[in-house]
Amino acid sequence: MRYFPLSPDDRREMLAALGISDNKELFADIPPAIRFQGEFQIPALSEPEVTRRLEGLADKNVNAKSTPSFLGGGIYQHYIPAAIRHLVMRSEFYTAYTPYQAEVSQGTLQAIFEYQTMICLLSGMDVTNASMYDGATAVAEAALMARAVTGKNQILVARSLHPQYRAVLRTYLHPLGLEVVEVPWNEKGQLDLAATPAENAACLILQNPNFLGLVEDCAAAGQWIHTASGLFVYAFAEAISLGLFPPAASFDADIVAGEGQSLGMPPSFGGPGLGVFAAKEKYVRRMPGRLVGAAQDVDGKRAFVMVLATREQHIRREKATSNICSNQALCALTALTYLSLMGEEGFRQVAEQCFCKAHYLADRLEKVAGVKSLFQTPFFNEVAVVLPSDPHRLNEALLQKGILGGIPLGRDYPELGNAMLLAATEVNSKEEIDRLVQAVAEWRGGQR
Amino acid sequence: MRYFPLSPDDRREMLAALGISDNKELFADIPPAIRFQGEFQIPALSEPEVTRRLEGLADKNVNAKSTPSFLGGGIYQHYIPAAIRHLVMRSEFYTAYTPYQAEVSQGTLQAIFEYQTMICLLSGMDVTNASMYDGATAVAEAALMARAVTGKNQILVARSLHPQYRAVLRTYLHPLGLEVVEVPWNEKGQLDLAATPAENAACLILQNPNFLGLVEDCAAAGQWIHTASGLFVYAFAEAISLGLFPPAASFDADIVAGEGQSLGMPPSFGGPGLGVFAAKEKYVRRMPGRLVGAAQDVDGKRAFVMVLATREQHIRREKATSNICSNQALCALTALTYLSLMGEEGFRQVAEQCFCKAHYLADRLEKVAGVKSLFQTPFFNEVAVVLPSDPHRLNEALLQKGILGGIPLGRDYPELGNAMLLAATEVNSKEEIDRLVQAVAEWRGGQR
Amino acid sequence: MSELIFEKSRHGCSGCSLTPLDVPAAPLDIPTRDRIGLPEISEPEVVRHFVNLSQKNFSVDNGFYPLGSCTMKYNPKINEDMAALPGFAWLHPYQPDCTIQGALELIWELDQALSEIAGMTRFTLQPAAGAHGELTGLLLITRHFEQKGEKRDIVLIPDSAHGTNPASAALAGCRVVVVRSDARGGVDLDDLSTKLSDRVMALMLTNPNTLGLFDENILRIADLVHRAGGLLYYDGANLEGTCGFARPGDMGFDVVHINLHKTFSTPHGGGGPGSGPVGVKALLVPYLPVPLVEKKADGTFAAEWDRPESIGMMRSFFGNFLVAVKAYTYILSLGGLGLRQMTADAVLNANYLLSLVREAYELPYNRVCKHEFVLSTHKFGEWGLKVIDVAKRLLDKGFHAPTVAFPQIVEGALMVEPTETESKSTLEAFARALLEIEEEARTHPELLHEAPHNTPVRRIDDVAANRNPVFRWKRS
Amino acid sequence: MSELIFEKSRHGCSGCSLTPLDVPAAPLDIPTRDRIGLPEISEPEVVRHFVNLSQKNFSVDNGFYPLGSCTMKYNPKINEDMAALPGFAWLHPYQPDCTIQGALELIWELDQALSEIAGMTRFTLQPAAGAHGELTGLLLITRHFEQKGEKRDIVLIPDSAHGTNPASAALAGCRVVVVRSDARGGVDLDDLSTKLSDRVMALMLTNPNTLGLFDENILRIADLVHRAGGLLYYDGANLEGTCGFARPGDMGFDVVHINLHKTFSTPHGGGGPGSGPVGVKALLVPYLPVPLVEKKADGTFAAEWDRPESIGMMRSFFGNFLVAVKAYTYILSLGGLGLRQMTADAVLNANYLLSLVREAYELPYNRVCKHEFVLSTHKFGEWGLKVIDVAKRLLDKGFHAPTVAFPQIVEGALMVEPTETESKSTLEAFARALLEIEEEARTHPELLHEAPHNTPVRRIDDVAANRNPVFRWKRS
Ligand SMILES: Cc1ncc(COP(=O)(O)O)c(C=O)c1O
Ligand SMILES: Cc1ncc(COP(=O)(O)O)c(C=O)c1O
Repeated sequence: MRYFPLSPDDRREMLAALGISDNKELFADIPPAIRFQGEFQIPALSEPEVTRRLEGLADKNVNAKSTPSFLGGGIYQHYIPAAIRHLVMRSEFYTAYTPYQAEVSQGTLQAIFEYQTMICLLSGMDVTNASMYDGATAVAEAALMARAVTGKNQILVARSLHPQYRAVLRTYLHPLGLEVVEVPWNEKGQLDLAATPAENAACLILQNPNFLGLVEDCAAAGQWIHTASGLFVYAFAEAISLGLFPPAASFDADIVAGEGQSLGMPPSFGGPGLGVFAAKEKYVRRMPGRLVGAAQDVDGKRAFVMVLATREQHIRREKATSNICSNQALCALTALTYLSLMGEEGFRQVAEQCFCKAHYLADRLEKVAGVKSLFQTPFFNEVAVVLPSDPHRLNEALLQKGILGGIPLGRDYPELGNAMLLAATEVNSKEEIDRLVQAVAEWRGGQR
Repeated sequence: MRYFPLSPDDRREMLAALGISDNKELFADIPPAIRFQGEFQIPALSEPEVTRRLEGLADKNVNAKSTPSFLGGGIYQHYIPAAIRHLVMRSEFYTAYTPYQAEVSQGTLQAIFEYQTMICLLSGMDVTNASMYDGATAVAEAALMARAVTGKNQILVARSLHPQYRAVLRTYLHPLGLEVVEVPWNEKGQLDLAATPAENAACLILQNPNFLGLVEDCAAAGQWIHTASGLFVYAFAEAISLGLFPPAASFDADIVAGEGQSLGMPPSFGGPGLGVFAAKEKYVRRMPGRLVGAAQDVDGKRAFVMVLATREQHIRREKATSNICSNQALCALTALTYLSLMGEEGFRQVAEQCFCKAHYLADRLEKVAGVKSLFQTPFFNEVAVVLPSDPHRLNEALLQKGILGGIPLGRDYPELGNAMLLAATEVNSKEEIDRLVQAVAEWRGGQR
Repeated sequence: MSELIFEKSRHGCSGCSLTPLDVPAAPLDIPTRDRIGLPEISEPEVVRHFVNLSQKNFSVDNGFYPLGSCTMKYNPKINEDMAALPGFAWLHPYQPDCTIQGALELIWELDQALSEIAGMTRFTLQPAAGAHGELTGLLLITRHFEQKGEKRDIVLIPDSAHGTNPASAALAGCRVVVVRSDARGGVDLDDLSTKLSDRVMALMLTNPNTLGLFDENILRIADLVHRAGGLLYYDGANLEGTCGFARPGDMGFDVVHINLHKTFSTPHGGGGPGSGPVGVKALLVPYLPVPLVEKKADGTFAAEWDRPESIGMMRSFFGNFLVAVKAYTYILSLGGLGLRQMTADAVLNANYLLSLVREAYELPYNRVCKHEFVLSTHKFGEWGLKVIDVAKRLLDKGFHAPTVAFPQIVEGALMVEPTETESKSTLEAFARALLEIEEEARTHPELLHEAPHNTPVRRIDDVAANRNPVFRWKRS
Repeated sequence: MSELIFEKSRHGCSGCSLTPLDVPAAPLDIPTRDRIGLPEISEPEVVRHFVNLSQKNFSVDNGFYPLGSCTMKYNPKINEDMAALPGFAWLHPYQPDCTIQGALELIWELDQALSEIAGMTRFTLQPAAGAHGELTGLLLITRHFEQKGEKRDIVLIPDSAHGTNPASAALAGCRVVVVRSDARGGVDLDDLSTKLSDRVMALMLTNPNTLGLFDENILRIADLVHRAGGLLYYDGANLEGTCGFARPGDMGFDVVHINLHKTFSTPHGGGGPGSGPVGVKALLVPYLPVPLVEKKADGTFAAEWDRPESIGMMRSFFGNFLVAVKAYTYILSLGGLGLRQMTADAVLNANYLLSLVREAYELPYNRVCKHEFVLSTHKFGEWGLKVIDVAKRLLDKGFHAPTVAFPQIVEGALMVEPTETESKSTLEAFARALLEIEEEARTHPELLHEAPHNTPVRRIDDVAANRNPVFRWKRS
């Protein structure tokens, strides 16, 4: 096997040095009853064969690179500058692990420190951790942190928070006996503050833009939950919005948690992405995840090192702020290189282009008879529309024309019936959008 | 422009520091009559646009990766281990230049030294240079070197040398007044020694296997030219053959020149490939191209450095052994990584597999009525067959079935009429070969 | 050289290339922000920044990285290429099933392969890492007892366990009770028996354990736990030690997690992403997270969401799918026999390396090890040195350090895991370095104490960095 | 650390993965060889070997590389990605034209773009590098005069010219006659006039020349040469200095070569591959090498082989095609305006850097420079130092050295080309280093003499290496 550097001679010599004749002796401590006698039914493939097999699987998929797509819902397609992969795929980055030995890990450590700073800049928060698994778990950890900070056991969560984030939240909170209370949206599709009492809430989790693409009144929400001494958790599922929206800190958010996949990562069938987590400094000792801090070496040279490890599982064990160990560091590096390349202007422009494309899409779609926007509320780069019939049928019709349509909302929100969520980003050309709209119109025509 | 690190402020400050107000002043030395007043009609594309444009061009081609191909003739498809690109695309390798500053170029220098050694091992020769442009120019330079060594002005070249190598040879030798004499092949398709006198020849250039895929009697050829005091130039266009054939040195070759594309490089539409050049040490001072030698630094540490630069153009100018400056160093590195990964056994096995695949192909093709091998002479991984009618028509028929056929030989060898040259390598599966043969049979059937 | 990216910013520069907007500019009818403060840098400078940063890292592709418990093996390059195929990387998780058949098939196939390898019934690939798998597994067990109507909330964890085990248990709402290790480094059966009760939900075990030792009593242990009505959880971080030789399923484990970024060669990425698939015996299958990929009678694949007994979702979508692509590529590359050879070589390497250094260091448990072993540097205390000094000195000698100070039951633990992708001569060179260091410790302890000497930076002042932590750069 | 790959070989290891043969093994009816002696090494060790080797290189992606005459600019990453597309990399040059339309179109389009940029009529992309382009160009001229029946065999070359110019002339069967430079660094018109005759076939010129100076007399020069019946050859190594501001075609040049690996950003690859397209005015078009790509009336493209007046082939197939793909990508990325800005910035950078160091060094020709400039280190002789000592000391300070000892007409020449992809602060840092070195030369000359001090190896003994050269490793 080409990955194994021991030659047959080596193996012989090493066994001899150990004074044994057969490597079975190295496994003599395994009770005979459980020694595996079989053979895995997995034939070994050569590198060319494995390539063909995997390319074959890949080719069975319709991919959103060669097919125009309007899918969003927490995973977005954005242009990824070519330089990124060249940097992230540097052996020294991707084949290293957690920077336990700081002196030979300054590359990773400085990168995380820079990443932390970038997210602080985007969010306006004081402290960012080195990453969480994804947006959903980041939000769940935010809820746990809010509980730890406030000592309260109820979590208020906007019904317009990503359905999967809410699902994960329920999974995480259930065994701890925390109560999850959904706050509905009002007639504008925005959080309905009047609907729910806030007194017992450890926090309010509000996604902006919300799952329906709509911009929330975060200032009001923040004030409301703070009045009730709960924390305000600002969640996001489309990180590009951070380039345009006022920073979460301006709404006095206590914790920011969301998905960073848009920052240089392809959709990747949903993973790996990047769990972004930031908070006010006063809560830092309750924060989950790794933190890197500025430091100096014995010669006074600038350096970086992991700090506040006493919060973490390997030291605190069952009293740790979280159980997270391996995180999504390489994705954080990806986001860092993305933001470095885009820069101040570029990042803002991407956000504006997304805004414009989605608005063009919405305008055009609205003109198709029988299609209308679900709400007339300001939105970012996604729009929910109501269709005259089952959106799955529309998606099938679009696929026939080589288009990946939108997300049917009925499964997660039965009350929305035939609604569909469509996203547009800077990569969707006008021509693509026109083609989509045309196809919708034709489908609609065929329906009557 | 994203590649330019000068900001508008920088430009202003720098001009100010130079005491000028407009960068036009930096071009004041250009006579007004020739100042370019126009504007190039080349619109700038964004990175996504340029990607789309280039992908569009690439998609207009039928590529030999997704289409079974039996094209050879000096450019071959072999499996390229995945690790190679990861190594060759290390920034430190591909964004450096010629290792003029040896102390900060040990990576490149050691790699070239290792490459030189690899080629010496394959060829049995004493000295290998750091690369030439391609097989054709390597052969042309070999002829010039033979002239310089022997002082004779006639170059004997096998007619079965790659037609393009012969063409380049003619281009190179013509202005120097050297005479190129073609030596025909005999009824077995091998060099016909009886046909031509050797007395005035500076060298004999013989390709093995020859362009028709046939194995030559190199020992006889070497002896023959040596008897006439000419040099024996062993040429090759399929480097994989070096894994199976006796080394050129065993035929007492004086110079080895050929194409190394097969050693880890894709077909690349013919370039870049790798001009391989090796010779006996006694001729080293007449050799073209760069040479790296072992050295020590002032602390006695092992090091590598360019040696015998006094042969080269930057020192010797019009008396240099060649005008070559930039070479194909990264291709030499590619070949080095390929040979390192394949290793002794693997390289031999690839050669044997090529041999077997081509023989299977030839056997099967021979069974198609109306198709027969041009010669019954031992061959390596290519076989020339005679078809009942125009091979171009066969290629069209094959293309219809998603197969890239072979090379029609008539253009380069009118005497071969409807012959076609087909190659098979380890990447051509039995199923592909069977498919080809089936298609040939069907085409032949349709002909009658 | 250690300038931060922000310090290289120059107003008006950019490394960004955007296609001009081809639709009408829409009026911004929403509140918008002021300047962010992102750096403004050209592409060449961004590239240089990160290329030079990367060179300050030590990585597996640079040299020996015997970080115990982390299985820092070689990351095959073909894995990366396969995961980058647009047909995987550019799939959207909300695409209709008919457009993602290849992805679903891959998930199904990997589930099958892992099930065979671990001796379990089904796997979910949703957990994003080992710790996440632990939480998943514990929640499955919790749900199991909920369904059975049993009130069990104690998780037994050996004192040698990794920190994520108790942390996960806490996160799952359980109480942690620690089980002592016995004199041979295994679970103390008496202590275990004492602590078993009808409140015990599970025992979490790593086997081979974090000492690199196979618990020979595993069948007794399983029996004891099962008799007490509890289930057995297998922390698969150390699957490397027995893969192909003994399967957790056969040992009696009911739930396992596997770290694809360890045994199955996916890169560690400077901390992640990893992947921590969880496999279960049949009794727990109904509780696996949604979506679960099913193969239908017609040979097509479907993402099954309608699983009423499921614990729900552990994270969004299908987990770290691209990591799964890499692991699947690896499993196909090795095949069944290769996986067994992998373990055989990993264990041989560990025992061979151990044999070269055991005289100079202290070996707390004198037994054959599996894929890793733990030494004690207790005696370095005599010379005023700690295990960290040994670690730092190793950096000077061109090696990454082993895991230090873990497991906590060994004083000054040095946990060494060579993996199967290291050569005999590398092991010998590392052994020489360890012996040299022991010698240096006796004769020139300051060499260790002041180490490292020739790394990109020298010993870092942790204490100061923690006293007044600075988490981000600010314009000064 | 500097072990050779051969020294890592271990019998029985391999990094190779071959699919088992799926056809009958054919009997080997040919003579075959014995063992080759290739190393036997696993993939992980091969990867480590080359990753570590790479780190011993200084490259553009690491830092400032002001190697004069070589235009070591940033190599955009998108270029590499485009050249790796299977639709380019996996094209076979013998494919029928109908299957390579995209490739032919690209060649055609690049020909068009280069023609516009250089002010020429047509380009061939066949030459593999600059020197190869020179030979091509000279053979075109030779053929031209052959056709005209004129016997001309002298090539005039300035004393400041690059070594490839005379070497190419010799290779083309011509006699080289050297033309002196005048006091301003340009061609000495008197000397030129004297040397012109009816035997003169061409003058080869770099403009801006290797001193980085634009020859203001270019129109006079062209006129003189043309009147004498000769042609003008443009060595495009320095196109960077005027691109978008003045075109060689407009200056009167009849043939030009362009180095795609300089002005057009394709990487230097540790020495190559490059690409040296040759462009000509209409009178030379008939002689261009075959195949030449033509656009047909129906919009399709064809590789034209039937060109009876052609000089033939300069190398196989279409030249270094993938390099052309990168250059084309670059040209589209910059566009016309970008190309002009490129030159403007390159020239600004050069003049700015010059202004920072000119006091401390000697500037032999006091003029505005173009994209590069040449300093003399003549005065360092006073302190027993040579230009090489300055170069080596620069390595210590984290920079690649400029080109040294060329052009030969300047004593102890230091030829500095910053390119447009360097920032103002990099230029300033480099200038500071040069000033420091001048200071060190005066106060601590041994610092230079013994430099470099902190590179992977220290100063190498060239003399010894050349005395008894060792070209290959041998098993000892
Ligand atoms: C024994 C053990 N268990 C669990 C884990 C946690 O795995 P992960 O880092 O993937 O979350 C580790 C990680 O190092 C480990 O070594
Ligand atoms: C002025 C000049 N002319 C010609 C050449 C030769 O170009 P190449 O190395 O591409 O053959 C060079 C290369 O450095 C050069 O600087």
